[in-house]
Amino acid sequence: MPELYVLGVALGALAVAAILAAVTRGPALAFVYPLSALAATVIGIVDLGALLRGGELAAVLPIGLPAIGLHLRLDTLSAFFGIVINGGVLAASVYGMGLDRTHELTPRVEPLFPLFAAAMNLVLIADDAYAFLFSWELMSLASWALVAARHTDPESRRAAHLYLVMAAIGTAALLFAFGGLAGPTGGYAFDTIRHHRPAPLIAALILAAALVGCGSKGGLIPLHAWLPLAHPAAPSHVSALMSGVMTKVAIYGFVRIAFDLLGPPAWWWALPPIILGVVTAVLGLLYAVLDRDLKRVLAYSTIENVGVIFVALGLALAFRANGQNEGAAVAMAAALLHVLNHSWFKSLLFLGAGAVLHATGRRDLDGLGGLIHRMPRTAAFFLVGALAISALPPLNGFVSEWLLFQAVIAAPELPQAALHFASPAIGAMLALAAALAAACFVRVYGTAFLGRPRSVEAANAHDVPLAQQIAMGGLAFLCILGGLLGSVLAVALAPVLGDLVSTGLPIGEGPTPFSLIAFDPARSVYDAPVIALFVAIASLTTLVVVHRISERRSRRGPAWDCGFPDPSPVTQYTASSFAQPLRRVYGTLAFASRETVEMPPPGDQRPARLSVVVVDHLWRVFYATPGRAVLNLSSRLNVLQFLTIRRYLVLMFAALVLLLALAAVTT
Amino acid sequence: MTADFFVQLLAQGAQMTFVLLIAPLAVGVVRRVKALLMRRQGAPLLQAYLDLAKLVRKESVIAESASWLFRSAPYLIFALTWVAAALVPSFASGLMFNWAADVVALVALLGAARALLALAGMDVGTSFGGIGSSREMMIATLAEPAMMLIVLTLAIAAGTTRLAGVADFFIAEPFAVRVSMALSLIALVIVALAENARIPVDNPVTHLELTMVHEAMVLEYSGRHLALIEAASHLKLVLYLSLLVCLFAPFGMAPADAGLAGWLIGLAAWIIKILACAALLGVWEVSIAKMRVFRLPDFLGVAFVFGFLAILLAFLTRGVFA
Amino acid sequence: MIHAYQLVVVLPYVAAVLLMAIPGYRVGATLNVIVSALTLGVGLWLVAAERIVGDYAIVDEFNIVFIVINTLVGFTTALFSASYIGHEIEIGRLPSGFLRFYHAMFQAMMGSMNLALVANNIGVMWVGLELATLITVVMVGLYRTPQSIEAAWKYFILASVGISLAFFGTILIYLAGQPALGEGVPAMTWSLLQGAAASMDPAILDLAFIFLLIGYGTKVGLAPLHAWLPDAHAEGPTPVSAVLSGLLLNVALYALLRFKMVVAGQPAALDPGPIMVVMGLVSLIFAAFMLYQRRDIKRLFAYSSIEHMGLIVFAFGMGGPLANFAGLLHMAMHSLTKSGIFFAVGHIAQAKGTQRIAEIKGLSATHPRLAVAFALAVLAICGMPPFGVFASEFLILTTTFAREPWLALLPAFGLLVGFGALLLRLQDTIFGEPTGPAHRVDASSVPMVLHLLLVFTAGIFLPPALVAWFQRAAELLG
Amino acid sequence: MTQAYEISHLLAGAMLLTSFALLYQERVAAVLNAFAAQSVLLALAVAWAAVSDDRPDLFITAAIALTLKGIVIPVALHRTVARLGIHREVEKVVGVGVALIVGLALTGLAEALVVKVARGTASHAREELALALAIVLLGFLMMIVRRNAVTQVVGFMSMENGLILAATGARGMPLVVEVSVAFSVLIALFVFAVFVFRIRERFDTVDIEALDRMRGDRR
Repeated sequence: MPELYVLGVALGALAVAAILAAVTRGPALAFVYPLSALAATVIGIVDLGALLRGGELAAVLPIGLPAIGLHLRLDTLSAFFGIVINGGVLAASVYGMGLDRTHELTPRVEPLFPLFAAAMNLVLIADDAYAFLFSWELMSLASWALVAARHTDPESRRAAHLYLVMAAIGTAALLFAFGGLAGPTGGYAFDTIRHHRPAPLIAALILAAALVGCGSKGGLIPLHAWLPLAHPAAPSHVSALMSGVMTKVAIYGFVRIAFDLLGPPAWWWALPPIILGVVTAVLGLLYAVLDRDLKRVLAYSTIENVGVIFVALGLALAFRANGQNEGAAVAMAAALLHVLNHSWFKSLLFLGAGAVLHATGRRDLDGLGGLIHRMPRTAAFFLVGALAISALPPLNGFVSEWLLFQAVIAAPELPQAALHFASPAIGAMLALAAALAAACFVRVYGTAFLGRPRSVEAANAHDVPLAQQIAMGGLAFLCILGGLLGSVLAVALAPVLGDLVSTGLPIGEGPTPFSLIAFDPARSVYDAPVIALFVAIASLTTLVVVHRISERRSRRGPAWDCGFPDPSPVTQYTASSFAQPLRRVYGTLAFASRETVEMPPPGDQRPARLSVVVVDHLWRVFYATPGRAVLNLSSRLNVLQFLTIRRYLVLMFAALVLLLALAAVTT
Repeated sequence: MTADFFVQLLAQGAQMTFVLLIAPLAVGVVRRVKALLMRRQGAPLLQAYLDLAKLVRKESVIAESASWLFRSAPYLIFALTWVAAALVPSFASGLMFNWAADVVALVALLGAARALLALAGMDVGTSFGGIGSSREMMIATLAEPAMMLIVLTLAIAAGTTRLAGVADFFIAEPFAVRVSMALSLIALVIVALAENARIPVDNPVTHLELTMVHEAMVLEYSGRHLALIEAASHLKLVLYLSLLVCLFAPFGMAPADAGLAGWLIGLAAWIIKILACAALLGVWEVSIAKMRVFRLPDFLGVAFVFGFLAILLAFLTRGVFA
Repeated sequence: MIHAYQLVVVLPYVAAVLLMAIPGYRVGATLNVIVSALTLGVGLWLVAAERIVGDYAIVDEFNIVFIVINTLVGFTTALFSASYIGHEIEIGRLPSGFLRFYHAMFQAMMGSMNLALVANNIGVMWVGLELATLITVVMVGLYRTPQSIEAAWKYFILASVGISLAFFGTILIYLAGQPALGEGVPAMTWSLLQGAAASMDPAILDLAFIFLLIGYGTKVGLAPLHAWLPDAHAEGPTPVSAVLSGLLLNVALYALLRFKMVVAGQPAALDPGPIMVVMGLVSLIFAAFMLYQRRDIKRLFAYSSIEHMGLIVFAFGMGGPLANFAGLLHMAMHSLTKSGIFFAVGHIAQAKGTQRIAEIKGLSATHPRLAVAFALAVLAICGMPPFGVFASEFLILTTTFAREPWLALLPAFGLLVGFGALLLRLQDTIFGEPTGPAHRVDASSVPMVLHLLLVFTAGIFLPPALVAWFQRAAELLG
Repeated sequence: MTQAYEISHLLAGAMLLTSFALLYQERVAAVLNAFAAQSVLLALAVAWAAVSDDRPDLFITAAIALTLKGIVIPVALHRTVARLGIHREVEKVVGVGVALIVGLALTGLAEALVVKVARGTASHAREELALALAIVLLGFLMMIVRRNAVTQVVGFMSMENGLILAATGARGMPLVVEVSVAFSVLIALFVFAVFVFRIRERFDTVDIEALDRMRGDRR
């Protein structure tokens, strides 16, 4: 129990910080970040303890919903996610310590930061529907205010509005889900829910609702459109929290409902998350590849990763429904590890983007370039993040990707034909997503950090304060460590997997203690340390040997460029030009993108023009059209505001006569 | 035990050296065959070695706008490719570290090398580097799904993703799931062509700017860095060739518990197979023309379709539809 | 020995007479506040006092809920108007002669509403409710501007028709009760009617309920009978808007619910549940759409009142202990929140000198505290935590889904549509570059903060006593 | 008893006829006369009820009906109409024919509704209830098929006549007197408003030109 008190104290500290910050102004606001960092560390430690001990702590407070009270519970699942959350919060807070105290602190951000952190933690330990949705909505609310922090910019206002409306839709869906789970008698406590089995149809509806509710927060296509608007609109360290961490809370919600509360799954429950996930993964990256705004690219890639995680969860459901617990363990481990890894490298990347924004004041890729010279440390950290998110060994992104592929490869062993046919499609789509991710981040890094500066701001950028470098460095270190020690993480995951799918990954059966094993060692092994060692040895020996052989040092000279070097940086490949081949190949399919070249006749001085049209069907169908429909309907109905009194009397009369007629016909 | 351990270590080391040594030769064979078929004298068979030696000794000129990434990339690329090549069972399956990376990891290692190369291509900030990188990544997005399907087929057939395991499986029953293996063979060949920047996807000898992919990326490299890049590409070729032979023509390969004799036989068989494939590649390259970049989706689409068919057939033959 | 329920009615009337006599608005305002405070005290005492079931008066768990809310909001509104109306007179929007008139009217209205609430006789209740309505009519027209006069006139006519229909319904109830209970007073007494419901003629009950639904529904503001409501809110003085939304609608709803109890007692009669569900949904969704086109901030929140009344009627229509509890809770929360919002709107109107949404921008830059309070209040009415409305909407939607999964989509849809509109307007007003004047606000912000605190507490913690009390009330509703 | 009942029934029926007459009339003056007639009939009906159920207090109601609605208001409205110069035509929303048909339909509805009321319960009120209901509905109809303020007021008042009729019909119902007084006040307010705001054309043109332009949220 003492842990819970510690937890409570830490959360209380965050709340107090929020309140104090609400009444302070100016540089004094900076106190928020050390405090949040401390609180996050404490909570993280408590969570870690709970995770490793595998036990669970529970408490009931006499507040909240009448006759039910406020149930709090810290089990392995919430502990694991707690570690994810507080890791992100810690990084963001450390980054925040580096903010410029005279300019960058505003009462619109700092009071909400700890509140946001506290709300996210509260969601994880909530153990009844009311507490869950309460803190869930609080989380949305806090982040909404943070998105609207730059309130004079109409774009961020629009983003904030769309965001909160989508969040409300999600919450409504979750309300339904919990309503169905709790049943008409209103047993909202999770313990009660676990014992109450809804009818199959209801269960299906609940799953759908949960998918909508958590999907809308996680950015599952087609509920995604708010995400690339809202996440970038917030201050960068908050964007890091929203993208790296808040989306994980959404995942937590789905796992909690689908694997814990809803009871034993039917095999076809797997299909919706898998299908949506795959679509999300691929489309998310296609959006990302075509976008030119650094932070928005990152946001889109968040969508992609959420999609990947949902695929893994879907597979886990399928395996579990068929009693193949090893498979479920692999898929679940893939999902959870990806949650952890993504929280690391996405936070890292967003902090990096923040650093770039801070240094250059621009987010448009085509205005950056050559930053690797001006801000070397940030560039190095960002590189790690970029390679990690592209799922390249030996970094952490690949560990979860590998496990996921193992799960997909095992999918044909499932008895259902639908899943057979699905499996190659899933595999191919995920591979496509992985390749696109690599392309996307080569593009981002290549245009933002490599090459020559494309703008004055980029040309005289400067590296960020130490605190911010520490935040990024720490995350980069974690990305590398997580890549090498995937097996250790698998050990740490064992309790969660045990609780969710009743078995973990095989541990310590591999050739070395660090080999990550799917199913059994004879089947699939990935041993990052050994490979890393090999690569290190190989590269070092090569280095030595080559330098021994080649006596002459290298010399600096102008770029060769096929003999026609052009000094102007405009001749470089831009982000848009990098994306052109991919747009030509995939864009025509996904976005009906058309490009038209208007070439002036010979002798004409006008420059040739290339214009590209890209249509976002999803936006048109799922957002623009309904939005217009609502406005149209409202303006039609609005006539009723301007009728004459006599007409209002007619309405009354009609209502009366209608009801009377009703009474007359009914016996 | 310890003795055995050292033998094993030795064998692994041997494989690393062999792949390194044979790579330029294979390339030489390809060029030689092409030359002969074109009725040209052609460079001597060992020219590739000489080129590398020359390049290493030359000083390397580095563009002003290049960063540390540009300089360090070649070493990493080389190392990654080399390690990947060393992990593919060549003359013997079940070598000491075969297990360290399965097919998925192997593909990912090559992916890492490719990403680094693409980044290096963008580092100097020239138009050609950009062209090369963007096209390279685009081709990768087309190739990797097909590759994944091939992997899936193998896994369904052999029940494992460890290359050694797959190899053992095919050594044991060389004619398992024939049809789907044939299909995935075609798919893998196509993928290999794409990955190694061979005709019709890319032309290794051209320097005609607008058709370049691989060459455009490495345009700025010179001296030892260029040497490493070249060597890496040679290694990659060998890697794919030995992947092909290990999966589709495993005969002669020494099983896990083979002794020295078995290894020698395996080695001989492997070298012969590699060189034969190289010769075939040469023949193939003279017999068809380079494609326009935006025809590639169709070309690699073929690989995708064959890969998919392979899986469906594998389902049938394995009778997974219970 | 005089009983609390008598005081709760008599006190305001006496005060009204006094206020008529007292000149000078400071004294009047103070007295007004004092009396309202006393009434509140009496109301609270009533909670403790023993329950009464007399010939003409009834005090049970059910109407105490309403009485307490009534007296409470009455008190805070009195507090608010003390400073607000003073300001109106200083800026010369009102001739100060009107003020004594205003305060007297205010008290008379409170008295009439309390009369309607404690009445155990359907006739008396009718009289009380109609008195309250007519008084508010006059108060809406207080500013004597063309708009306010038109609004009052519209209100007057629609209300009068409603009055007549409601009275016809009352007669019908009497006719239904007469055979069982005998002639005279008994057949108009709640407590007895409820008991005798089973033996009443279903056909007459149907007829009665329809007339009462239309008659009192007009005052509840159910679409399509709502027409008077938005204009009355928009054109009247802000405190009156607060009282209208916060109280009068509730009292009308209270009457409707009483009759629902009676009709529900006769299984052969038309089931009021579905009818109320339908009317509630119509109002909810209609109002939600209407929110988008509003240009006047008070009219905006008037429509939001229609929306929430719709939701409450929907909940009571669903019936069952949980839904009834949720409905009562939502009603209480809505009264507090909505009147709080109107207080805030009053402040905003004074700060920017206008009620037009288009001319209110960037409050968070010019009046941070007011902006925060306003934002919190609006988010509260939108059902956001940590406020009580979230709790009630949580209960309503979850239980509805648990019982009728597909039906639950409609209220959710309506609420979401409405939320979109309110959020849009909220962002327009508090965010962006401030424009127009930014006066100092001198109306007291105590009532607003008080209401916010109460709603906030309800969202976090409902005292068990209160809950038990609400649950008993919910049981009475069946 | 029975013939007492017959008489009251007769009077109520006559009132219904006057309601139809109201719908039928085209000129304001005629409408007012028809209304006066209805009010007188109401007075008689109430008086008769007072006699037959011997409830002397109902005489007050009767007196109010007779004086206020039978004499004072019609006369006053005659004056207004004359002064506002709108005594001739009344602009109708629907033709007389349609109005009458709708009226018939409403009467039918009223009958259909009351028929379902079991005999024995509220026995003698049954028919009177049907008539009262019809009168109320017709009054309401009157309010919405005419555009002229005066006729609309008349419509409201005839609705209210129906109410009083029903109330007196409900035997032993308390408060009838009080309520009838209350209604008289209400009506007084109506008429008062018609004078004060100089409502010339119809309810929604309180005579301040601004209003029709403004109406609600148009600002």
